[in-house]
Amino acid sequence: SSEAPAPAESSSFEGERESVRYLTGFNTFGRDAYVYVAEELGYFDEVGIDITIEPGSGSVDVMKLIASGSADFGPVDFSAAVVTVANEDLPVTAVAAIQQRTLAAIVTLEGYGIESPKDLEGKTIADQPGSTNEVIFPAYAEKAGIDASTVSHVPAAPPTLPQVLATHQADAIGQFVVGEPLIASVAQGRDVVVLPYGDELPDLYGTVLMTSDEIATTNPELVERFRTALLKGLEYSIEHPEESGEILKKYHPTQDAKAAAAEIELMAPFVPGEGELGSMDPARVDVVIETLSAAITGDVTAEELVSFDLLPGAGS
Amino acid sequence: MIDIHDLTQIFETRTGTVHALEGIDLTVEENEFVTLVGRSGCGKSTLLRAISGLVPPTGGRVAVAGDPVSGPRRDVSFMFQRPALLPWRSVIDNVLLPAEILKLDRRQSRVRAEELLTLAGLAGFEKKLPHELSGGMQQRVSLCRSLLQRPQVLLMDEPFSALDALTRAELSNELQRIVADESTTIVFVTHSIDEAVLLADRVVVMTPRPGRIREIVKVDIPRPRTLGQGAHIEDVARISARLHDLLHPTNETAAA
Amino acid sequence: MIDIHDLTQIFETRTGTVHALEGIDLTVEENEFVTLVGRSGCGKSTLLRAISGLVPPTGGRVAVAGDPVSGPRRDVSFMFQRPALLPWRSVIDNVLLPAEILKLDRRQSRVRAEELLTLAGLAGFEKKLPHELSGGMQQRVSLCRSLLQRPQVLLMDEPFSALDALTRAELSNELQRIVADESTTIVFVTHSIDEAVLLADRVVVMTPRPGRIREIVKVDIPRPRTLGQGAHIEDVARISARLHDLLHPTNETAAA
Amino acid sequence: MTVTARTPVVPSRVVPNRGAAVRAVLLPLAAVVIAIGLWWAATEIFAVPAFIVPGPQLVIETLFENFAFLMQQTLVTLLETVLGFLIAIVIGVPLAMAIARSKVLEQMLYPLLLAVNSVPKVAIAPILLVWMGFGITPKIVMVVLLCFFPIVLSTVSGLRSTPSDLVELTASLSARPIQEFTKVRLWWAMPQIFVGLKNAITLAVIGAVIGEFVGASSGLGFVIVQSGASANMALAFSAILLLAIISIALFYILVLIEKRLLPWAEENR
Amino acid sequence: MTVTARTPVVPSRVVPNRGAAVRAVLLPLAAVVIAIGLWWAATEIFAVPAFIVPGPQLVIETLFENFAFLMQQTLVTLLETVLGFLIAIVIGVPLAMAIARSKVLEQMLYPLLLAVNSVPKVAIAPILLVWMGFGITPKIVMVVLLCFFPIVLSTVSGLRSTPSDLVELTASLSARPIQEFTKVRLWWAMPQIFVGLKNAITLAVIGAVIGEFVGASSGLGFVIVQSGASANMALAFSAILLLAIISIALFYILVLIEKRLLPWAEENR
Ligand SMILES: Nc1ncnc2c1ncn2[C@@H]1O[C@H](COP(=O)(O)OP(=O)(O)OP(=O)(O)O)[C@@H](O)[C@H]1O
Ligand SMILES: Nc1ncnc2c1ncn2[C@@H]1O[C@H](COP(=O)(O)OP(=O)(O)OP(=O)(O)O)[C@@H](O)[C@H]1O
Ligand SMILES: Cc1ncc(C[n+]2csc(CCO)c2C)c(N)n1
Ligand SMILES: [Mg+2]
Ligand SMILES: [Mg+2]
Repeated sequence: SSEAPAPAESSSFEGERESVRYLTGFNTFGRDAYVYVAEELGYFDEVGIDITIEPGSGSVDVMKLIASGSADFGPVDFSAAVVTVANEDLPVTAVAAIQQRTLAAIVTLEGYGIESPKDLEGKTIADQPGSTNEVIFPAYAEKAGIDASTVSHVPAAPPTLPQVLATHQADAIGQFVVGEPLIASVAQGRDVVVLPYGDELPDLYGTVLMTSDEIATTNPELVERFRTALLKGLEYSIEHPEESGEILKKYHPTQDAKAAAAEIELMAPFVPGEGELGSMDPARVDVVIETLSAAITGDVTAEELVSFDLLPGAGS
Repeated sequence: MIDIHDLTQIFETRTGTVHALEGIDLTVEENEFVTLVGRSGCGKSTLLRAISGLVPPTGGRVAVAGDPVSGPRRDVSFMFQRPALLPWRSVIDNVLLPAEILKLDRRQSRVRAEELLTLAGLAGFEKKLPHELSGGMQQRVSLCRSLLQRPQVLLMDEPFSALDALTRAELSNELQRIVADESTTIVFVTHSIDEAVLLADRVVVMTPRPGRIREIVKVDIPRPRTLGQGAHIEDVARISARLHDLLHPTNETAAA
Repeated sequence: MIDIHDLTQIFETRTGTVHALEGIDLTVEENEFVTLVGRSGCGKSTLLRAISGLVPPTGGRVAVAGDPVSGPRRDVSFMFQRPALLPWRSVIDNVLLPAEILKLDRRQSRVRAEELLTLAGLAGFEKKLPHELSGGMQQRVSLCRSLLQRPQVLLMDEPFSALDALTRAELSNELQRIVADESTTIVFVTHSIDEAVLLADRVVVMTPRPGRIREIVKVDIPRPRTLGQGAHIEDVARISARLHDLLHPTNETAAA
Repeated sequence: MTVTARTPVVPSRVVPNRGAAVRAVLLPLAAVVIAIGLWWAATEIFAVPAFIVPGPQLVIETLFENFAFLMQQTLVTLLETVLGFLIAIVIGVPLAMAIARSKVLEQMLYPLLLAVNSVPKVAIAPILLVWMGFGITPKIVMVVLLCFFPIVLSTVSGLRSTPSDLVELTASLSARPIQEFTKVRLWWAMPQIFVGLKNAITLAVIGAVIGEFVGASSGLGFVIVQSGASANMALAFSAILLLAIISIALFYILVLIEKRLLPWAEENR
Repeated sequence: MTVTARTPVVPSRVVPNRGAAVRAVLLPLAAVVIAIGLWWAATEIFAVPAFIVPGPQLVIETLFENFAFLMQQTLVTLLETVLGFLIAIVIGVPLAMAIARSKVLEQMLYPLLLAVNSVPKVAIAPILLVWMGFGITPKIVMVVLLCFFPIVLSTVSGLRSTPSDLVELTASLSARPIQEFTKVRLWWAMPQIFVGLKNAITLAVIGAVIGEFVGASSGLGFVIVQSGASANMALAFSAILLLAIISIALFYILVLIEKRLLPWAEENR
C-alpha cells in the first residue's frame, strides 16, 4: 500500500494511537484523493491514527469488507448502501456524508440526440447490470417524466462503458459526474453531455463514509477522530484541487495529477450542503429510502443506515 | 520349490473368453532347471506370470517355497519376454534397478552389474540409453537385470530369443554356473529344442488352447553340458527327437 | 535389385560415436533370397534400415531397382524386429494397415489378410487387440502385415525369433513359396544358422563394431528345401559348419 | 497354503461390474454431500455472515425459488460453452498438427499463442464489445480464447510423443503426412488430447462466464454480476453452484466419450 | 544415382547445432516483429482509435515512460506467479499421485476439484480478501486455485498411462508403491507432467492478475484495473505486454528444464 509520508509536524496527539484500515471507493482516482490529502497533511497523525489505505473495488465490496471486519472505514454510494443494507442486512452504518448530492448521472455525447432527460425515451443506456445507476433509474425516470419502459438498458462491464459510448454502441451510459473528463478523453472532440440524477432527485446523497455497526457502537470515539480528520482532508482537497492532485500522484505515480484535480473540481459542488460538512438529515434519509423503495425487498429504517449520533455536529 | 496344482487361467476380453491355462499340475524341485516348450500362444508366459504372483490365477493353487503365492516375492526374479527397459535410464542404471528397489548394497551391486554387462558383451555401453541399443543388446540388458539380485527362483521368458548362437552359448554357460554355484531354481521358456535339452533337468511340453501340460521329459545327461559336443550326443539326439515328436502334430498319436 | 556401395552408418550419441556400419558393399539380385547373420549389435538392423531408406546413410550409396534411395519406397516392405503393432487396432486392422495406406483394393486385401492370418495360426484372433496376444502372436501379426502388399522387396528383421520350430517351418515354407511365385527379393536377418541355410541363396556374414561384411556364403542347394531332411543333407551340413566357423571367434584365423 | 482367488483378472469395463457402476455414482455423491456438510459446518460454526458466504440451505432455497429463471440462464451459458469448445477443437487440433510437424512453425507460433493466452481477458473486454457487440459472438470468442491453448499444448505433445517404432512403420509404407497423422499419430495422441479437452472444458465454462461479465443480459455470468452488484450472495452462489454442475457434467461426458473411444488406452484398460 | 547425404542422423540437441540455436531465437523474434507489424497496420489502416486499441508505438512509448514503475509492478506479479505455481506443484503432484492410485479417491475428489475449478474466481475474490486480507496471500491462493487443476489432470493421466510392461517389472521386484511411483510412474509421466506445468504456468500468470484485480495496490493486475478505469489503454497495453513477456519467459524456462531433464523423451530426441 502507501508509503508512510513524513508527518507535517510532530504528532500533537497525547492519547493511545490506533490503527485504521481504510478502503477507497474505487481504485485511486481524484474522487478518492481526500484520504491521501488527509494523510499527507498529517491530519490522521494529529488524532493519533495510523492509517493503511487499500484501493477498494466498488460500493458493495467496500461494504462487505467493512461488515466482515476486513476494513474499518470506507466510502460507499449511499443509494447502494440503502438497497444493500435493506436487502442483505449488512451490519454497516454511515457516519458522515462525503457528498450531499448524488454523483450518479447519465452521460452521453453531443450529437447522440440527447440534450435533456426527456430525450432518453427510445434510447439505449449501457450500464453494469445491478449497478446503482441502473437501480436508481426508474425513480429518476418517474421524476423526470420519462416513460422508463421505452428506454432499453444494455449490459456492459464498467471499464468498457466509455468505449461503448464513444463508439456509439449505446446512446448513453451510467457514470458518476466526476467521470466527465474520462468520457471527454475518449469522445474524439465531441462535447460530453451530463444528466446528473441530482437534478431530479436532489434528496439523494452521494458517497457516505461507512463503518461497521460494531465499531460504531464499541468505539464511537475512534469514529469521531477518524471522521474529523478525513473530513478535514476532504475540505482541504475541494479547496485545493491542484495540490490534491499532486498529492494523489505522489502516492500513486500512474495517476494524472491534472485529471485528478479536474475530478475534484467536478466533485466540489456536490460536497457541501445546508449544514455542517458531512452532516445528514434523518428526514432526507427517509425520502431516499422512499425513492428507492422499488428496489428494496426488505425493511429498512434511517437509523439502521446512519448513526445519527455519530454524525458531524451531532452534539459531541 | 514351486508347487502348482490344477492351475487355470481364463482371460475375458471384449471379443470372448480365452482359456489360456487349464489344469496345470507341476512341481519344480529346489535347484532344478525346468524348461517350458510349446507352440506360440500356448500359455507359457501366462504360466510364468502365475508362478510369479503377478496375475492371480482364475483357479487352482500356486505355492513357492511352501508359501501360497498371493503376490510377487522378493526372492523370485522375472525376466520378461520383452526387454521392458526404462527408457530414461542408462544401461547400467537399468541393470541396477533391482538393487535400488530391494535396497541391496550399492557398491557390491555396481560391481556385479558391471561383471554381468561385461559377460553379456555390453562393456562400453553402460552409459547408453535403451533406444541407442540394438534389439539383442536390449534383451541382454534385461537378462543382466534379472540376474543382479541372485534370486532363489528365476523365471525367464525366452531370454535368448534375440541373440546369436555364440552369445547364447556364452550366456547359457553362465546360467548353468549360476544354477550350480548359487543353487537357483529356474523355469525357462524357450522355442529352441536344443536349448531346452542343453539346459534342463526336465522339459515341460505344453499344448495350446487351452494350455495343458502334454508331457514332462526328463533330461538325465550329466553337467556341464555344451551344445553339439560331448559324450552324450546320442542321449541328446534321442531326447531332442522325442521333444520334436511331442511338438509336432502329425505325430499326434505317437505322443500321449 | 539392391546395390549397396561403401555404405557407412555412424550414430552420434551423448556418450560418444558408434560406428554401426563401415564400407558395406553388397548387391542383391532380383528374386534373390539373402540372409544376414552376425552377432547381436553388429549392424544388421541398421543395414536393413539403410536399404529401406528410413535412415539416410552417413556415407556411401544405396540403390533399389536402379534408383538411388532417398526415402521409403512403396514397393519395399519392412518387417521390423519389434512387432510395432498399433495398440488401438484389432489384429485384422493392423494387418490391413498397408492396404489403407497404399490404397489397395479393400475386399481383396481383406481376403488376403484373412488368408495370411489363418496361415499364421491366428484364425479366430482377428478381432483381438494387440495387448491380448502372446509375444509370438504379435510377431506373427507383424509378419502378416508385411506380406499383405506383395512387395517387390521384402526386408525382414528376425521375423521368426519369437516362434516355435513348427510355426517357423510353416511360415518358412510360405516365404519360399512367395519368393518362387511372386518373384520377391528378400533380405532376411536371422540368428539361426539352420534358418539362414534353409532359406538363403546367399548368406551374408557380418562382423561387429564397426559392422563389416566378413564373407558371403553361397547356398547352392536346389529348392524347395526342408529343414533336416532331403538329399542335400551333406551340403547343408558343410555350409552350416562354414557359417558356424565364420561366426565363431576362436576360429578367427580359419576364416578371412 | 493355497491360492484360491477366483477373481478373474478382468477390467471392470469388460464385464459390466454392478458394484463399480454403483460406486461411480455413490462416491461422487458422497463427496458432494461431505463437501456441502463442511460448507454448512463452516458457515455455522465460524458464523460466517451470509453476505460473505451464504450457507447451503439458503443457497439451495434460493436456487429452487428462482428455478425456472436459473435454468434458462444455465442453458444460455451451456450453449455458449459448448459452441466455443467445439470451435476451439476445430481450430486447436489442426493448429497443433501443424505445430507438431514443423519446428519452425512451433518457434514462430508458440510465443504468439502464449501472448494471446496470457492477456487477462477482462482487460480486452472493451475491444471485444466494440468489435463484436452484445450478442453471443463475443462470449463464444472468449470461450475459444480461454480454452484453445490446453488443446493445442496437449495435442502437440501427444502427436510428438508417438513412439519412433510406429512412425517408422508408416514411413516404411511411404505414408503421406496426412496418413501418418490420421492412422497413427492422432490415435496415439488421443489419450493426451483428451487430457487437453478435459482441461479445456472447465476453462470453456469460465470463458462463457467472463464473456457474460463483460456485457450480457442473460446467462449465469450475468446472474453473478447482477447479484454481486446487490450483494445478493445467495443468488450468486446458486449461479456458481449451477456452473459447477455444468462443469462436472461436461467433464464426465468427455470421460465417457473417452472410455468409449479409447478402450485400448492403458488408462482405460 | 547415388545417395551422398552426409547429414548424420543426429538429434540437433546432441551436437549443438548453431543454426538451430540461432533459429530458436530468430524465429520467435520474427514472429513477434510480424505480429507487431500487423498490430500497427491494423490500428493505422482501420484508424482504430487509441482508446480502443492503441498503436504499438504509443504502447512502447508509454512503457518506457513508466519503465521503473512498471518493472516494480512486474516483479510483484512475477513473485506471486512463481510462488503460487510452486505451491500448486507441491499440492498438485501428490494429489495426482493419490488419485492415480485410487479409483475411489478419483471418484470422490474429481467432482470437488472440478467444482472449485469452475467457480469464476473474480466472483469469490471478496471472500479471499475477507479471509486472508490485502497482503500477498490471497493473490497466491488465486494463482494456486487457477493452476493446480491442469497439473493434477496431466499428472494423473501420465501416471496412469505407464505401460503395463514397466508396472509389471516393478511389481515383480516387490517394489513398494512409493518405489513404483518414484522409479517408474513419475518418470514415465514426466513429459505429460510438463504439459500440465506449461498449461499451469500461463494460468498462474492470469491468476496473479485476477488476484490483483481486487484488493491490490501493486502488480500488473492493479495497473490494468487502474488504467482500464481511466480508459488509459496505452498503459493497460504496456502492462499486458509485460504480462505476455512474463508468460513467454516462464514457459520457455519450463521448456528448457524439460529438455535438460528429459533428453530421453520421444519428443526431445
Ligand atoms: N538410434 C541409435 N542411436 C545410437 N546407436 C544406435 C542406434 N541404433 C543402433 N545403434 C548402434 O548401432 C549398432 C548396431 O545396431 P543394430 O540394431 O543394427 O544391430 P543388430 O545387428 O540389428 O543387432 P541385434 O541382433 O541385437 O538386433 C549397435 O551398437 C547399436 O548400439
Ligand atoms: N492380457 C491378456 N488378455 C487376453 N488374452 C491374453 C492376455 N494375455 C495372454 N492372453 C492369451 O492367452 C494365451 C496364452 O498367451 P501366452 O502369452 O501365455 O502365450 P505364450 O505361450 O507365452 O506364447 P508366445 O510363445 O507366443 O510368447 C494366448 O492365446 C493369448 O491370446
Ligand atoms: C472502471 C470503473 N470505474 C468506476 C467504477 C465504479 N462504478 C461502479 S458503477 C459505476 C457507474 C455505472 O453504474 C461506476 C462509476 C467501476 N466499477 N469500474
Ligand atoms: Mg510368451
Ligand atoms: Mg537388430
